[in-house]
Amino acid sequence: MVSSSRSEINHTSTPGQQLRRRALRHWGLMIGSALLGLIVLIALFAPFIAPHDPYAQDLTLRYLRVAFMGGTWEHPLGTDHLGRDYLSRLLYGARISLTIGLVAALISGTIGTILGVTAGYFGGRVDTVVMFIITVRLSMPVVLVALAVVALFGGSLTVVVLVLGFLLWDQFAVVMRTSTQQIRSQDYVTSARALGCSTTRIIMTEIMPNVFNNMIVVITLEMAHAIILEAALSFLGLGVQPPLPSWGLMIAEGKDMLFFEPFLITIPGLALFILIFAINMLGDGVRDVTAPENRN
Amino acid sequence: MNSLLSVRNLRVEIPVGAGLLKPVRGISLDLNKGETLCIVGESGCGKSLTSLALMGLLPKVARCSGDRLSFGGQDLLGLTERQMARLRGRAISMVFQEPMTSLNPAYTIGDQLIEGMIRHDGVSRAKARDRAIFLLEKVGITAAASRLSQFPHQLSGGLRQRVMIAMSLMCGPDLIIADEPTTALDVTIQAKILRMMKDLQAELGMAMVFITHDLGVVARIADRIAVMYAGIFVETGTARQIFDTPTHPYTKGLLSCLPVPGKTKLGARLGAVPGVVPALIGGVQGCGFASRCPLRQAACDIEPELSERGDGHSCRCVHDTPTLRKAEWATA
Amino acid sequence: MLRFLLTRLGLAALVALTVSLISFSLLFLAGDPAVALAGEAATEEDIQAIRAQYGFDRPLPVQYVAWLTGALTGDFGNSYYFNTPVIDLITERLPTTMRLGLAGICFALLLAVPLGVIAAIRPNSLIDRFALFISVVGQAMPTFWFSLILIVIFAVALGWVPVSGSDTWRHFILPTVVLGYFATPGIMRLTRAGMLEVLRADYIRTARAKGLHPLKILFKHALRNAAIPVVGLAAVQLGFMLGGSIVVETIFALNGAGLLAFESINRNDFPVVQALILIFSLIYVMLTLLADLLNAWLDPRIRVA
Amino acid sequence: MRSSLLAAAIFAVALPFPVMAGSDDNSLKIAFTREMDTLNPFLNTTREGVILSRHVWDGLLHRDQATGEYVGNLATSWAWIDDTTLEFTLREGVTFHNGEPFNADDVVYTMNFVADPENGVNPQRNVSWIKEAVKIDDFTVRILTDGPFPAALEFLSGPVVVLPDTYFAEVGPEGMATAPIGSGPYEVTESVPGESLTLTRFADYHAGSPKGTASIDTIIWRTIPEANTRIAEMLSGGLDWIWQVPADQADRLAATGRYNVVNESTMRIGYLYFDASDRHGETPFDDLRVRQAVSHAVNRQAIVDNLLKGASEVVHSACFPSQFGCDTTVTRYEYDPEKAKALLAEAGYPDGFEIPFVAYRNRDYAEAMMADLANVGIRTSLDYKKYAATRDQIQAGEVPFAFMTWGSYSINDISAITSIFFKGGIDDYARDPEVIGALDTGDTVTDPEVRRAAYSQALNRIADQAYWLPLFSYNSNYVFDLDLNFTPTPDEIPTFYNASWQ
Repeated sequence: MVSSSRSEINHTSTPGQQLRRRALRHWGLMIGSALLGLIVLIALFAPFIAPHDPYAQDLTLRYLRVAFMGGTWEHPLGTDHLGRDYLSRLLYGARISLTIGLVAALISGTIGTILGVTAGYFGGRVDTVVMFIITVRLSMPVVLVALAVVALFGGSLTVVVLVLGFLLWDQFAVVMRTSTQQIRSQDYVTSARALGCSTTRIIMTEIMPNVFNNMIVVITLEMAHAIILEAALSFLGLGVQPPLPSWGLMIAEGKDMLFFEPFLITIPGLALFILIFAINMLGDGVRDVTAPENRN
Repeated sequence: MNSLLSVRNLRVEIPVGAGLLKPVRGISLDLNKGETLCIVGESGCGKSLTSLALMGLLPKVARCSGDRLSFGGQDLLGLTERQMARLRGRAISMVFQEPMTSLNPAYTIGDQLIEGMIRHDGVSRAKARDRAIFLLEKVGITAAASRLSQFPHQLSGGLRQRVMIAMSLMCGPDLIIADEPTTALDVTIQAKILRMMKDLQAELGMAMVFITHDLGVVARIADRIAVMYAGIFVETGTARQIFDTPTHPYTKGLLSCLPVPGKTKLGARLGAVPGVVPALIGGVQGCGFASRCPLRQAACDIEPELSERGDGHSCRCVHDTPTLRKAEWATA
Repeated sequence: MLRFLLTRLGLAALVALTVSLISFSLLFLAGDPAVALAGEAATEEDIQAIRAQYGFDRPLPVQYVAWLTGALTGDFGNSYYFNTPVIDLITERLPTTMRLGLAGICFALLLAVPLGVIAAIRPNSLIDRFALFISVVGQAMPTFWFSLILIVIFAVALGWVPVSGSDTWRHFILPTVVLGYFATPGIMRLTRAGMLEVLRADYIRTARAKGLHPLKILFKHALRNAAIPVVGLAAVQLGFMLGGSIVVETIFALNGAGLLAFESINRNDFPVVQALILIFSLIYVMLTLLADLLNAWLDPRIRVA
Repeated sequence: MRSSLLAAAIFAVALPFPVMAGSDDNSLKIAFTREMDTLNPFLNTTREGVILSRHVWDGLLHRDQATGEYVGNLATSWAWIDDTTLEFTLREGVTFHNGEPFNADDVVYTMNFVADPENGVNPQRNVSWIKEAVKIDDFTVRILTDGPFPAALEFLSGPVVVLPDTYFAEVGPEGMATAPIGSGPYEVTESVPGESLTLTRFADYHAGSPKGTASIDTIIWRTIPEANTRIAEMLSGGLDWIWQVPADQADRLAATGRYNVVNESTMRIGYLYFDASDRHGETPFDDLRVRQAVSHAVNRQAIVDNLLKGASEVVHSACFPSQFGCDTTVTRYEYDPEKAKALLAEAGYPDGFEIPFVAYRNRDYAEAMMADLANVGIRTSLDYKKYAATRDQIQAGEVPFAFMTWGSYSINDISAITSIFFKGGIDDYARDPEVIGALDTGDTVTDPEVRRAAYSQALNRIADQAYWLPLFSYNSNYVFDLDLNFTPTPDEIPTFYNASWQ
């Protein structure tokens, strides 16, 4: 666009400063990171903030309502079907849900990035093979395969995280492959090659730093994806196992009383919604800020 | 005056984050039927936006204003988008710089050639097709009928530009605005296309506004020339006047960049205008060319008016004509 | 063109083969299902007999080849639970899922494309923000929760549509909305981005310079080009929907292939699970092939290449 | 989100939905969770199949739910000729849904078909006691048993129904599954696999049936896997009858006053079992004191009072109290966490231990028990799977500790539960010779007193050794339209032929 190219002329600031300025002006990014930061803090300090032991049950105190809806301030968000403090479970649940998202995204990120960068950098036959692997992966029905695996190997946190990690790498591979292809053909990479730098060195020092932005974007996407999928698996009874309070599992447990105590599903549902919302905002923000030419 | 196109003090302003960008700062021109006006300038001087402003095709963010913008006696500034659309392609048409991307890849060239005529003239497809074939042959495309079913990607750049030119002629416009139509082409093809355009113009009696940065092209085609710099015309005149007696230091600078057959000695250095076009945010203080001008002086802090330098030849400079004519560019 | 088609079909076969090998090995790892088949009163001898009868005692490659040979002729064996041919079960239930998937993708396209287009024409307008809101909600809301909320509001409280079942088209409204809604954000974002890019394209300026009607420019010149990536995404989304309609089918009691898959997993009915994974992956590959063909029609440049 | 809160608001006030009272066309819309594997009564293994079989087919006998006595259905009288021979006089004038008249040939054909293990009747134990059937005349048959089998009458009044011989010979088991024909009060007029069945009242149903004359014309039988969907259908009037509604939901639905909510005990009991016989290798449960510790650690009464509610009770012996031979005077383990800790310490686990814990239903009960166990130091990791997968693992000897349940196929005899789990079969994790011997005796003699004594011995041994921790009996909540006359029975087989609209 005419306008933006001209407007850059006047800026004499460094790219880093420009980035920071754009980031600070991007309300989505700011809201996203603030919310996510808050949730991370909650997760980290759950043992200090939680008013009760999230696993302590009291069968005589079941389904206490939210404090301002007729409950007590002893249990501000009420209690669940086993009389456990809902607020405490929610706070601890942040840990589980974040862990699931983060670890799954890291596993899939590692697999996908290795595949994608390899394919993009070497091209040719390597690329063909990787593309084939990606197609195979994409053609496998994720939910179905995840369910089958969890059903076979039992639904522990480890299994769920591993399954999701091994199923969600496709976006990483696709995006990393494209980004690497683009960067590979750039002059500075060509010159590094001409200078005789080793392949590993080129990939680590020239390619990786430049695909990092895209990676952050995909990580956020896949984190959100993993968390949502875990909730779906939990709903179908094949997610993480109780008494772990993942938000997905809390929704799944709360759904039994959907018609009678809707707060049981609304509270963790809202928490999950905010988490996903924050992650998506962050991802969109990073994309907008780091790649202004792609800004919609 | 009974000119076809008459422009007075045309301005284009674009609000950007840091202020108001003023890429076109008040230009005026008159164009008669069958005449060719070349607007010459470096990239970024506002010439493309000028052409878009004439067509009413400015980006939405841009604001266009002026004292007068009349075409065939009709005031274009007062027209609605709808009325303007009826005019575009029919009375005024445009040829763009990028033949590679200016055609829609998804449709055949036949389809793209005839759609404007069907809309404006309400003719049948068959009739429009006949006209398209006729014009394709006119622009020098062989086997024109079979070309109609081809897609843009199947044609070379030169052919595509010929198609674009044919397309602009479909409704027999009174004015063609050509924005660097040959820049993206090979030099040999450039020459052919230019000759063809000149011939067609003569044959069909159209007026043409030809925008280019290439004085070599200008020499081949122009009746009159306007040299544009930083959003304004710094020198206007007939082709002869500009080439023979360039007056503004910028024009002289541009001309010194041009090898002249028979005048420029083999191996001699060509000139170059040092410096860059100033940023156009918030307007320009004083003469926009001052920072690059060898004749710069204190008076240049005030922007000079375009002043008559004899027989319709105008120049925007504080210096008097003899001083200007005398001055030589030190080759860089 | 023929070559292109043949290559793609070959690729499809290869993909299906790989997927089936992976899923077969996975289920093999789970141990043999003879115990389940033998029933509760079975003795060790019964189990051994069943093992031999079904060939569970053979090594994996032998079992796989045997299974594959059958699968090529449409024989996926018998369901352990229903004791009827797997292929009958699937042909009986796949149409429901297909109908749901097609309805879902149509709904998604009908919602997402116009919204994306309008959002692109008027960036930062109210509609753009609404579209953004829809897409954010769509990405952040678990399917089952959304389904239940829709049931509560439209089926129970307002009584506009039936809660569950598949008797009439009205039964398909809510599941279609749910399934389609989750494909909406992606399609809308892509449409919006594509339109924004296309609207900046030189040929749109050319079309405007020809004085064409704005709607003609939008629909003829812009949308067709912006649609090309959308077609690919829609095909992929449809593939995901077919393989991912499990939750929706469960909640709305639609007896489709997704529910069959889920129940079969719960019942350790491996032949059905195995066959469904294969069929879903085949459908996916076919859909992407279809998308490529459609794109070749939309974009003549691909056609020749 | 906002809509959910809106919904919450709506629900907090009241349930403002029109409850469709009664039925215009005398039809009844009911829903079940599971899809039947087959409609063939001798091949299906689901509770739904048992219910269907009672409606579409008749057995020779019928057990009166009120008195517990056996009465004749397709048979009018019967007698044990000797230890292994039962003779029946058949009812005349009965026809099947397809018009085929009922006679001795149907009984003989059916019994001989199902008795042949080749024909794969599932579960086999329903018929494995039948040796053969012999026709005496057109309306007299004899059934010979494989050794003395005192529970024969129970099976003949339950799962063993009579099929039409001509039709069955023609269409075979598959045909019987797609187009079932019986002589019961309802005929199957439409079947959409996995979705719905339509049962229509059989106009020519024999008048002398102990099942009585059905009142409802049509039963629309749907499969709805999701519990909330079933409730939503009830709320919107799309269903008239549901069951197995969890206690909490049932309480709330009852509180609206818009539904009949009836709680009825079932024969299902829950239990924890321990791998006491090293099937899974060495586990802490090899030590009796550990098993006893667990038995003292779980607060069964609290779970019954707060989670199961209704007609549920804590059970102490490895059977349902009403079952024949179920001696309830065995050793009891009261809730006593201190004692549990002491026993654990004594056994060498002062700090408890970790153990995987398998369960397949009632995750909330399992969670509650896990919390109790955690209190005494036993840290469990829940492995919650579906029934088929769980059962496979257990039968393969891979599960040291699990929370399971058993419904005895609604057979009111201890042989349908204790004998299955403690006679050394693949489900037996105790493998105690004394128990096996006692159960063998109980299962094969006909003298009720001898049986009772043998079973009592087995049950006492099981309790003393704490091979199982019997937990509680289940109950089922039936929720149905206020205008529907329906009476649940403890055998968990709802009989819609006795239901009617007001």
